[in-house]
Amino acid sequence: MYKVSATQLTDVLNTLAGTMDVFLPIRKDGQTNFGLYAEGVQADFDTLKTVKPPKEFFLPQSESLYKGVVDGKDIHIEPAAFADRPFVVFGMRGCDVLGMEILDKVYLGEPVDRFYEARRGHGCVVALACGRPASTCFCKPFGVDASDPQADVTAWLCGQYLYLEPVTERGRQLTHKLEPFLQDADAEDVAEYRQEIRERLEALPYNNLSLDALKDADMLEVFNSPVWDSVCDACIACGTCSYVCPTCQCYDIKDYNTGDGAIRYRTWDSCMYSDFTLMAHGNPRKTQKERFRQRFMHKLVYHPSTAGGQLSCVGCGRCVNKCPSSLNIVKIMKSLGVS
Amino acid sequence: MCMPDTLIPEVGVITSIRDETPDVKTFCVTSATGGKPFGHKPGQCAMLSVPGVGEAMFSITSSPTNTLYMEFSVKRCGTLTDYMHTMQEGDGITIRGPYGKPFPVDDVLRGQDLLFIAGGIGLAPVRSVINYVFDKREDYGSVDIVYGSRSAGDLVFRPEIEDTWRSRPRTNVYLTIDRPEEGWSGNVGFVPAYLGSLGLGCDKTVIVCGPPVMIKFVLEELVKLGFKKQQIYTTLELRMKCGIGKCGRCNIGSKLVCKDGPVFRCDEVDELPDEY
Amino acid sequence: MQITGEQTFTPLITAFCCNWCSYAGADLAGTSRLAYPAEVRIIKVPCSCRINPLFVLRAFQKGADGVIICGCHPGDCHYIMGNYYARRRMTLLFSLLDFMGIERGRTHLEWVSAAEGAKFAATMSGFAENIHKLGKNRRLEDLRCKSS
Amino acid sequence: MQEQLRILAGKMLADGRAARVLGWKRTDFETAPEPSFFTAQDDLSELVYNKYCAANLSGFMIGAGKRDGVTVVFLKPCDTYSFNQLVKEHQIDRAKAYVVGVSCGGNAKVEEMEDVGWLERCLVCTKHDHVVYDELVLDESLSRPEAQDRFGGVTRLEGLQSLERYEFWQGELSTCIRCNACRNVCPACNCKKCVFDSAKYDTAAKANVTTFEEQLFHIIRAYHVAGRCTDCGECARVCPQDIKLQLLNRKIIKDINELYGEFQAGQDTETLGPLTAFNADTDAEPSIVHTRG
Repeated sequence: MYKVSATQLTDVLNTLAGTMDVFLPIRKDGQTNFGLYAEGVQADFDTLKTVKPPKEFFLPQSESLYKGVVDGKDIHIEPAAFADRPFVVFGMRGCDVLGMEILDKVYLGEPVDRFYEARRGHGCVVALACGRPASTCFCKPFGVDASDPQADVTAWLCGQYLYLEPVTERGRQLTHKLEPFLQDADAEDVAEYRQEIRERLEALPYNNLSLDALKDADMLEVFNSPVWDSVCDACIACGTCSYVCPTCQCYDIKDYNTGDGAIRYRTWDSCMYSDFTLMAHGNPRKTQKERFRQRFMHKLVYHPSTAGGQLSCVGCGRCVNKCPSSLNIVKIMKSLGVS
Repeated sequence: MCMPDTLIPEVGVITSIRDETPDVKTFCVTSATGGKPFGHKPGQCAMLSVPGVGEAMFSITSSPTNTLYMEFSVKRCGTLTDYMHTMQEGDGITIRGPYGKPFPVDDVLRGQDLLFIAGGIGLAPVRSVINYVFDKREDYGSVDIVYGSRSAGDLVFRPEIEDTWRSRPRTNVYLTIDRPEEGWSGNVGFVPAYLGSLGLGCDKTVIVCGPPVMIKFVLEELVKLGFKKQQIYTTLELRMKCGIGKCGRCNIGSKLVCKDGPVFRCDEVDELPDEY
Repeated sequence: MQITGEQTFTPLITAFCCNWCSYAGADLAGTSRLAYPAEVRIIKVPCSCRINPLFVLRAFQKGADGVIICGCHPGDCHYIMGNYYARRRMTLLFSLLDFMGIERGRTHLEWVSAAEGAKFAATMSGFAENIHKLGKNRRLEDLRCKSS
Repeated sequence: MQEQLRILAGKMLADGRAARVLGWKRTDFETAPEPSFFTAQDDLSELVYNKYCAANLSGFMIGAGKRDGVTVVFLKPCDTYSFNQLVKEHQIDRAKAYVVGVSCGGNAKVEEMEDVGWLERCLVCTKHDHVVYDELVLDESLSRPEAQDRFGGVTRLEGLQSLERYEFWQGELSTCIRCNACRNVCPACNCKKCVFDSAKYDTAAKANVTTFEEQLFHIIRAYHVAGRCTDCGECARVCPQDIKLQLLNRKIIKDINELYGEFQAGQDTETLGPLTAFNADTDAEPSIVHTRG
């Protein structure tokens, strides 16, 4: 383990930015999102959760797949280039790191998504321990240790120092770049801080949710539960929950006519939208009840049944925080028996 | 250059277009350099697309034993299919695939007596299996084909049915249309009722495809006739974008139609939520 | 790149003209051999009130540097009052665009009758000159539509 | 007041005058009550009313009006304007609604479940009285936060240079994630098929692929509710990125007021809206935009 004096943080970031793109939380107009670091930009490591999850650096909200030109009877296809610039996402939280693992299973599973793979291959993740977890957090039930998040490098901002513990080879290469600033440190140095975090977590209302009720849940039983009839009454069918979710994976593919060919691109999509499954002959999910049910069935039942029981939720609490109608996944889990 | 992503299609060409019915055309597609774009199994699908218009999943209508080209029978019903119906021979079209799980033609279906039931454009995916079976006729038992549509003009592959299928050994073809019309001497009535009147034995393996409501009543009829759900295969369709199990919209419960389907055994479908 | 920019800049101007007055006015300008800038592309609409704000924005998106709307003089609308509605709508739209920092001169509305061929030509020339001065539309552009 | 509302709702359900009650339900967080339909008297213990009940329930009445029976709905003064506007647009079946006007002392802004002050809309509130109700449940003891100039923000922006305004809006809109929360929560945004959802146009993007699309979505949205927007402030409240959407709507309202006379959408159900009316003689020409200060 190493440590860097907090006063040298800017130098550390500038050094990194010299060789790669550095994305970190930046506060603007009262909201914090990950953004590109440049000299003079003030990082905001105090805000716990960014509005947009950092999955966007691996799965951008929109990305071009190819350009297609219809030229008389011929068609020309020009595939978009794969990402080739190294970058680091600095300050991801433990929940978001777990979110990436869940996305990996989808996008790195056969057939591998090459666009995602290229970004994953060029991106390094520095995970930051959560000094002040919030009342909407519930990552512990999903196996996240917010005091010791595992990524390429684990970091703690504690006292006057930034502590860095490289975990993977890529992480070691990253810390190697920072050698001039590094001092040796010991795991003991952050032990007290970690203990503080764990104590704070214990005091949170959702920290000790038991997900047992969802283990081996019977798909049809949950699907046909009367719970769904009323639980979505307040849902306004926006995509906020999906777009702030670090595990929502669904995408849409669309064409945009530029006047000089068409760009085929993909964008994040939400199963809450009415056109998600709309076909020429109708929609198998006719009302918001079915769409709402789909989102939570996917996270709590469908995904676990194909991913060895792993739920497609990481307890980041963004949906709890941001839903315009105060709906969220905890409410749904509780109505399905989670306590 | 490393391997392109699966979402990047190959450019193919439409070599011929055949009118099947007033709103169904069959498109023959090859690679730009000739020959089939890729191999496939009966029941599998491919993504066809025209840049700037859209992309959609279609079942491959031709049999894998056809090594020269692929056929797609397409009903005019949406943005892309409307456009495709205006296309000409020689026009380019992009294609990627093959996608999905095929009918188990080389194991479960081998040696079995087969009963094919289709309604309307639902014959398109089934045709791939039928022609595969006919090309390897000695590997399979008897073949019964029950096919119905709204009117005689809406029956697809009519010349092939009359000229080829009817004359195959150990084969019976039963056609029906919904309402009587002049010049039609065959059966009139819906497929499920016709099916019940044919006196077919229930020791056959069934492949059924058609509009959801037809499938529902056909299944009821089959069960009444003594068939077990394990004997019945069907092929489903939902909206798809990627075709490779990632975009997340074609799921029925935990199964993805593009990846775990489109071919399902009916007892498997029974275990899934009723949302298709 | 910038050296050639201003000198070779040929603006693209979209003119929405109502079928009954302004389009006929454009016709008259043509048959009277009155010159107006070639970069003006006319889109005929049944009435100035047919113009949806989306039309205006889409014109900018697809590459227009200026959008001008022409309709019958107040009181002369073929549909009695279409241009009165258009007048309010476009006032609010232009004001909103201005509020969002889009240059004021890029949007304009002018009443041109079927008999005003000369006014049509003069209006278009004046508008084109203004757009020339403003330069390329950057604030309401869609980079995907700029050919590389 | 909460207790009065529970009693009133209970009576309405008990004597069969109402099939359901639309109110706010208690959740795990006091600061985040959920809009909810109550059909059973037993559930009314979950009905809450406090300064966190910010959700405007008028929009839900469009759907409720299509269900059988009367729906009791609790509306704060500003919500009644939205309700009235929807009645005017024939979106709400007035006969199937029993409007209970409730007093409001302003709603709190909530971040991470914590009360961080007042919602901006409550600081500039001008809609102090209910414009439609069947019954009122008032609490005279509630006091509102000190009022600020409603158009102050708009005026400040108007005073900037064009490029500064452009940069301000680029900064605001570039954070938009196109979640559609502003559109879907808006009582005035009730088109069955929004142009931004229609597959017929390539405006139906699900992400702002370019900066143009950020502008397009918000300009068209603001414009489409022009003359119908009551300034209820729900769009700004629900925006996950805190984009100052109210400024767009208020700019249009301010223009309408200045050019066509004072107008408050939802004030009544008869007056023609400013964009469905005109004055042949006095309306300004659009060039006024170019010539005024």
